[in-house]
Amino acid sequence: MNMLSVKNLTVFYENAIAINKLSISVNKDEIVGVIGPNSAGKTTLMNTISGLMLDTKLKEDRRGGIRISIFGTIEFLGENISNTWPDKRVRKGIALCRERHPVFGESDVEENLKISGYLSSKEQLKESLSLVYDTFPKLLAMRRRKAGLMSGGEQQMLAIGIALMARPRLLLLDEPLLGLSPNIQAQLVEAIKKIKQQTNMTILITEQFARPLIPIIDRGYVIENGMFAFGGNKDELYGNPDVRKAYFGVDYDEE
Amino acid sequence: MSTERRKERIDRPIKAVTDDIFCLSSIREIAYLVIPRMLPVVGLLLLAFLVPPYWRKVMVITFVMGMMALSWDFMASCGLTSLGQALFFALGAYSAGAANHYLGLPIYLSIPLGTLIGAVISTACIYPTLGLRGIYFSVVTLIIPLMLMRVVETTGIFGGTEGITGLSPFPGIIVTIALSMIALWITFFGLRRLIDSDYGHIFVALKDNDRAVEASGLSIRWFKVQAIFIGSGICCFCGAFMTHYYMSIGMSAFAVDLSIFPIAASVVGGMGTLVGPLLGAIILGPLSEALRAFGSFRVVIYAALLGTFIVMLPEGLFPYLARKYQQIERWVEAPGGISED
Amino acid sequence: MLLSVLVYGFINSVILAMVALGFSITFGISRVANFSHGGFYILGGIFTWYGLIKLGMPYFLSAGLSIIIIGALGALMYKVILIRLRGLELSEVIATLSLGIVILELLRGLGVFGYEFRNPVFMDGSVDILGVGVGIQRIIIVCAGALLLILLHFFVHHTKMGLAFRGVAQQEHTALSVGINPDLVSMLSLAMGSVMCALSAVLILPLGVISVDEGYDILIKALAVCIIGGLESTLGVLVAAFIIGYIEVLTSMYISSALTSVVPLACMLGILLVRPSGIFGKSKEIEERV
Amino acid sequence: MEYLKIENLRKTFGGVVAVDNISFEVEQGALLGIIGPNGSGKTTTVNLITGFLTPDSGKVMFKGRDIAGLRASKITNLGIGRTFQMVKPFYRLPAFKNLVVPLFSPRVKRMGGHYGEKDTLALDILEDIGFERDSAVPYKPASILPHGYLKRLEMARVIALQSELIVFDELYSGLTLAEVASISPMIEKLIEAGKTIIMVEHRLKELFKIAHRVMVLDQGKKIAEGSPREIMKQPSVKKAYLGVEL
Amino acid sequence: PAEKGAPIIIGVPSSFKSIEAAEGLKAITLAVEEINAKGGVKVGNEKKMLKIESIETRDMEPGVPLADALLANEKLILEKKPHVIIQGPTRSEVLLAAMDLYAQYKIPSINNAVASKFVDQYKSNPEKYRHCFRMFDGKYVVAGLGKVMEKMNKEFGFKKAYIVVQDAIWAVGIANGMNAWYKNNGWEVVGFDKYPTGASDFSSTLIKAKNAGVQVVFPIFDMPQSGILVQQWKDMKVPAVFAGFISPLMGSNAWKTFGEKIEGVINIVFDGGNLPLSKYPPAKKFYEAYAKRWGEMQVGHKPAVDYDGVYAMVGAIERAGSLDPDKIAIELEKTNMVGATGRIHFKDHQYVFGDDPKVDAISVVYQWKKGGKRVPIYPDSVAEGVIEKPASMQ
Ligand SMILES: Nc1ncnc2c1ncn2[C@@H]1O[C@H](COP(=O)(O)OP(=O)(O)OP(=O)(O)O)[C@@H](O)[C@H]1O
Ligand SMILES: Nc1ncnc2c1ncn2[C@@H]1O[C@H](COP(=O)(O)OP(=O)(O)OP(=O)(O)O)[C@@H](O)[C@H]1O
Ligand SMILES: [Mg+2]
Ligand SMILES: [Mg+2]
Repeated sequence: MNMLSVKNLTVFYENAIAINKLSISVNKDEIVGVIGPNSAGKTTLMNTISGLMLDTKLKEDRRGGIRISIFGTIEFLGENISNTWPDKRVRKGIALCRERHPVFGESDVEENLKISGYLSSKEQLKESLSLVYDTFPKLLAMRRRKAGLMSGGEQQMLAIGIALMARPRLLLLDEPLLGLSPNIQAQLVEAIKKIKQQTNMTILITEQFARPLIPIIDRGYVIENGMFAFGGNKDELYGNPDVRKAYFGVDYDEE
Repeated sequence: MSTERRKERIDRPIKAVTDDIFCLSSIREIAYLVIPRMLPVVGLLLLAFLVPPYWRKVMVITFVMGMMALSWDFMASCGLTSLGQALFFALGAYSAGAANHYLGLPIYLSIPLGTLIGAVISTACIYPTLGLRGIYFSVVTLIIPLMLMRVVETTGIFGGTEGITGLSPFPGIIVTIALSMIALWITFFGLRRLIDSDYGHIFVALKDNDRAVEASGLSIRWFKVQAIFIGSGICCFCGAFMTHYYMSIGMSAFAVDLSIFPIAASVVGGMGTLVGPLLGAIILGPLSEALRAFGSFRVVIYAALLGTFIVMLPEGLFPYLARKYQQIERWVEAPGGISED
Repeated sequence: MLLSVLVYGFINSVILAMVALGFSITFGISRVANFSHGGFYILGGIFTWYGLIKLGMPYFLSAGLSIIIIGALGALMYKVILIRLRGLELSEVIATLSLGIVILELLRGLGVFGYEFRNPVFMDGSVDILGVGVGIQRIIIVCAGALLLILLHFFVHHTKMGLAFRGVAQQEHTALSVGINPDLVSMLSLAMGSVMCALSAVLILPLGVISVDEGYDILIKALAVCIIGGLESTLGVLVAAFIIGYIEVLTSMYISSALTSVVPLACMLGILLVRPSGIFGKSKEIEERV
Repeated sequence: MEYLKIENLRKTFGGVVAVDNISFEVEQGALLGIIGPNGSGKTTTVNLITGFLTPDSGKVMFKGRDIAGLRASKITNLGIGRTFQMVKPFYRLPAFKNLVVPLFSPRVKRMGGHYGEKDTLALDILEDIGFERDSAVPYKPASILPHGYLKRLEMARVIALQSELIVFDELYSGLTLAEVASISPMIEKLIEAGKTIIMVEHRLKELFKIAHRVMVLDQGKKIAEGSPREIMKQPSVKKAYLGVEL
Repeated sequence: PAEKGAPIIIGVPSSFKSIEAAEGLKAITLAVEEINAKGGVKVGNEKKMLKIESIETRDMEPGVPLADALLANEKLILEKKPHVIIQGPTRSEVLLAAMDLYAQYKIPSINNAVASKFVDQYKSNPEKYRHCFRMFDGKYVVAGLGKVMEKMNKEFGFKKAYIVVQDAIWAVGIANGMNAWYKNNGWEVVGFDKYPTGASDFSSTLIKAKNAGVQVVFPIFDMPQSGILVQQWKDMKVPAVFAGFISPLMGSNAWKTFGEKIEGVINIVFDGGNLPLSKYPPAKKFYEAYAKRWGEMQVGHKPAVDYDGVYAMVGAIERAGSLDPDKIAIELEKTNMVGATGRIHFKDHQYVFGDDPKVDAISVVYQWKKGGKRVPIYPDSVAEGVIEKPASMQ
């Protein structure tokens, strides 16, 4: 069943085009990867899907900053949400884990998670808390630590936890592996798989170095300069020599 | 395929080149560049001769306030958003006043000396708070002048609540106007030069990221001190100037109005542009005078106008005008833009 | 003498805390430094006075109404003004300050000066505490203040809305991406801050005369307390209020009453030099993390 | 006399021991890699060496002088440059103007200043590390530059400073393979030019290709040190990394 | 010389959002209306009407720079071209600075700010400041209140006092004078507390006063918050009498505003004409005329002297027979008339105050008594009652 479908999405920052007629779709219970180099437009895509871009646009307009123009449609479960405000989208089931771990710096870990459980009931909150702690046992040990003072990697774990707390149906992960040590990366990938199985979440994940994701993604899109460059299921991606070299680092190994 | 359209902004000179309408060295092109720069200089000069005597006084005060606004904007673009510009004003005023009253120095010595001494003391006053950032710095600077005012009040130094009167006056209104106008332009062009120089870039960097400045091998504190010295020096000059202009000095030199005005001017004109604050001051100064007719409701109207303006045009007047002047907007078919790289 | 210091220091501190709380709540939640605080404070007092003296309403009706009106005014201020200025700190300061000035000077222009503007105390009389005579109004203030603080603490730390408040204060976009509407939260926070402000006006103003200039003083006082305590921390405000409250009383008792207004400011400078983010302030530390 | 010698360095935050009695040495011209799980104290160590934090105890001997506790700008001027894990460019300045700031430092002046020539010099440096000179990139404000360029800008800063000891904190994170492949040779070039380098990294494969020695931290403690080859075999390292293939 | 038909313009630059200045302006208006109703002022051989031009200087408001207040003065002078100025700025500092302006533009002015340095400044250059006059003298406040203290000492044996004062130079000046008086007359001064403008808790003073067993608390305040002082006095049951100057307690409404808590307080009215003195009819006449035109008066300073000021000025103009500022100034110096505040005459360009309204201008001390009556108790020439101990001391 088609969960998310983005059609002809085009985003301009002033005159510069960040996303160019991009169409992607995500089916229920899939893990879909969006792979691309720096400044390919991954973050822009994620922010647009989650709706944050609307907020940014509004604020830029108010202060006379750059003009952001968004075209195209975004459908979630058959409903057009192109103009829905981000908090409403969360209620519908889309949650985003933002790039470079912007956590609630002055609260401790537990409070961070509780804040993010804003939309859930008490029992749900407890449930999702234990889900997060199961996924990242390290966070449990640091429950009382102030989030802003934790190391980069620790904050990244927390950021994912925050997104999980919103109990989304579609989880958007923007470069979740950034700055994580290899073992944590492996753990996280495992965890994503587990989460998906446990909660029936559909996941859209962006990454520029996609090798750690190989085991879990079902399909993937490669975008470059905001444009669709290649797409297909895992095997197709893996089979393409360019993609292999640039995003899975396979051929670098052989050197 | 899409019929959606978006507004595109293009810099005017680029249009000039790409559309081959006129070449860059044409008279029109030069006028395009020169007129906005000449207009204020010449305009204000003429105005000084045209307005009635009372408005000349207003002009002098406006110029002085313009300098205060420039100094505030300069400090703010170094990351030192102060809410207490009155402190510097008062220190300059008291230094000059004291030099004139107690030491009997003539006006052409007491103003420069007052400026210098005032700037040194100001820097010393602010120095302890340099470790603070953002709103903490702002609020502390708001408090310091109030505190010094109380100190003058309770100890009665420099005439206490009644101040010092009978200081030497300026020779005449024309001299005063000329002096203030020259000082204003020197401040303005000087600061602009400074900010655009490599040395000035350090100050900009200071605001963006002081950690990285440290990692570049420059001491944040030392450069902040320099910024404050420059910024406060300008205000001290304003203080010294006004002291002699009104031949007296009192506690009200610490008045909050003097701290608020530069910020209001900068916000109205557009922060971080230098031209903006100047424009703001030139609008707000006379506006406040013109509203005197409303008597006790003057301040109400003034504040209401200010608030409305800020809400309507948060970016400030100058950036808005500059954009309208330098860029053209046109509708284009939506997904037709070109990537900039 | 010592007992008097103890008692009056306590009362003074609670009054300071009440005055500062409205400001700190708003700042702590929505990062809006509400410089129209003083204006709202005096407006709250004047509305009560008008209802009570001019319209002859019962005290609690007129006080309640004015508190509600001020709260609505706070929300309205967000909806109409601040919502367009989010993220532009200085514009926010200037806009709220302008509004405060408009309110205060309008009142002044409409004739609120002189000595007739005075709300009567809730209950006349005085009681002896530790052998010191204290007016009943002051006791009411202390009780109300304590109650308010407890409620507030509970609200901010243990309710979902309170947590959402904290979230928005720290990372607006992250909060947005987990479903919290920052505009709603900020509006509520302004309403709450204003209600708090009006409430303290209703309680405290009967001790004196309603004067426009006090509106400006109150703002400075609130700022000083909040800065010392750390702008966003309720606990900090409390501690700071007690520090300043007692220092003020001690100075006026043992050194010179003339210095009472310099002392809190000086003490603020002192504390900030040692702890730049205030006693319980946090933001600085976080920024320090390289 | 060792070039850089760390002795019993320790730093705690409240109850958390971030760096726990670490000692190590770096010889001149060597490239030391520091690896370890998240939160193991790598960045803190870097901050302690470069003066952004003051150690609770311990010494940082640089060319025979204890520099622990000196101000960061002072240490920078002694010749220790660093980059930040989270990039810290001057967002409002154009990319090449970002380098004007370090070029103003006393160190650069001492090393034979560049009076008046700062712009060209800055552009030269940027060109060397991959900002195409003729493109618009070096003239764009840092605020709109892509992440890859910002990382390089961090690197450009230490090059402009002519630092002799350079500490890179997670230089490779967030870079594509192609970018890493283009930056690695630059680092090797720096080594050839006689610089000493400390690299904190999570991208082990890339690190191991160029590192001379590697130190492993775990929970603030040093658990292993040696050549990349030795490190890969260490069982304790494997444990810290939870059995992940190195 | 003004052309025929043009009115004489009285400039009133002041801070009208202070109650004193506002009521002063009302009194000036009253005087002008009276004079105009009688056909105006005879200048030479033509009659001229009076016209008031006022301007808001805001000098009493916090946060207003000197320059702004002076600019307002100058605007008034340059645009409205007033022939004379009455009342003038309210804040001392502004008046002292404005004197230079008045001297520069040669405008005869009768000011009444409490600026204690006025005489010094005038004497420093009498030629330059020959147009500046003032109608207040702080020294007399001390003398008058001293007499009241003497009475209390004689009748009740009071000899312990506590001084509490607003921290403003004029107030502290008066308090210092009083302090010296106490010392010279064998009183014991237990404490001398200054409170910054805006203070709202006076408990420390009252506690100290109570503990030391003082009988007289001597306050000098003109800020609204000072009413709290009296309230706290009642709440804390301090057995002492308040005798001094607290301006919020001045008007007849204060009894109601403060809920009858002010019984027994002794207060001084700087200008005697601001009380309806039954023993000095001009004062009563003015008070009643004022009340009829504007309602109850709330303050003890400004209205009466401003009212007298207009008449003094008009007298000088008539005697001078022209609007030449120098001539007016010379005639003003010779003023000798019956005013609401007493007999008005100048010494060193300042009203002369004394004990008898038939001889000099007077200040009056009164006590709040049961039923909300203000009973004058000093000077004897106008006294209508005797001092009583307040309830807390009985
Ligand atoms: N606020 C902005 N203003 C102007 N241009 C922007 C802005 N944000 C992004 N861009 C531009 O849009 C393009 C896409 O950026 P985006 O951040 O989406 O890329 P990305 O794939 O997420 O890159 P990264 O790997 O660095 O996170 C880039 O060219 C970038 O410079
Ligand atoms: N200023 C601070 N206050 C409190 N704790 C801190 C502070 N700085 C670091 N820590 C703690 O010290 C530990 C080490 O942090 P550090 O940043 O050095 O880790 P790291 O090795 O760089 O991790 P990463 O690879 O994730 O960047 C972490 O647990 C962190 O929470
Ligand atoms: Mg991105
Ligand atoms: Mg790190």
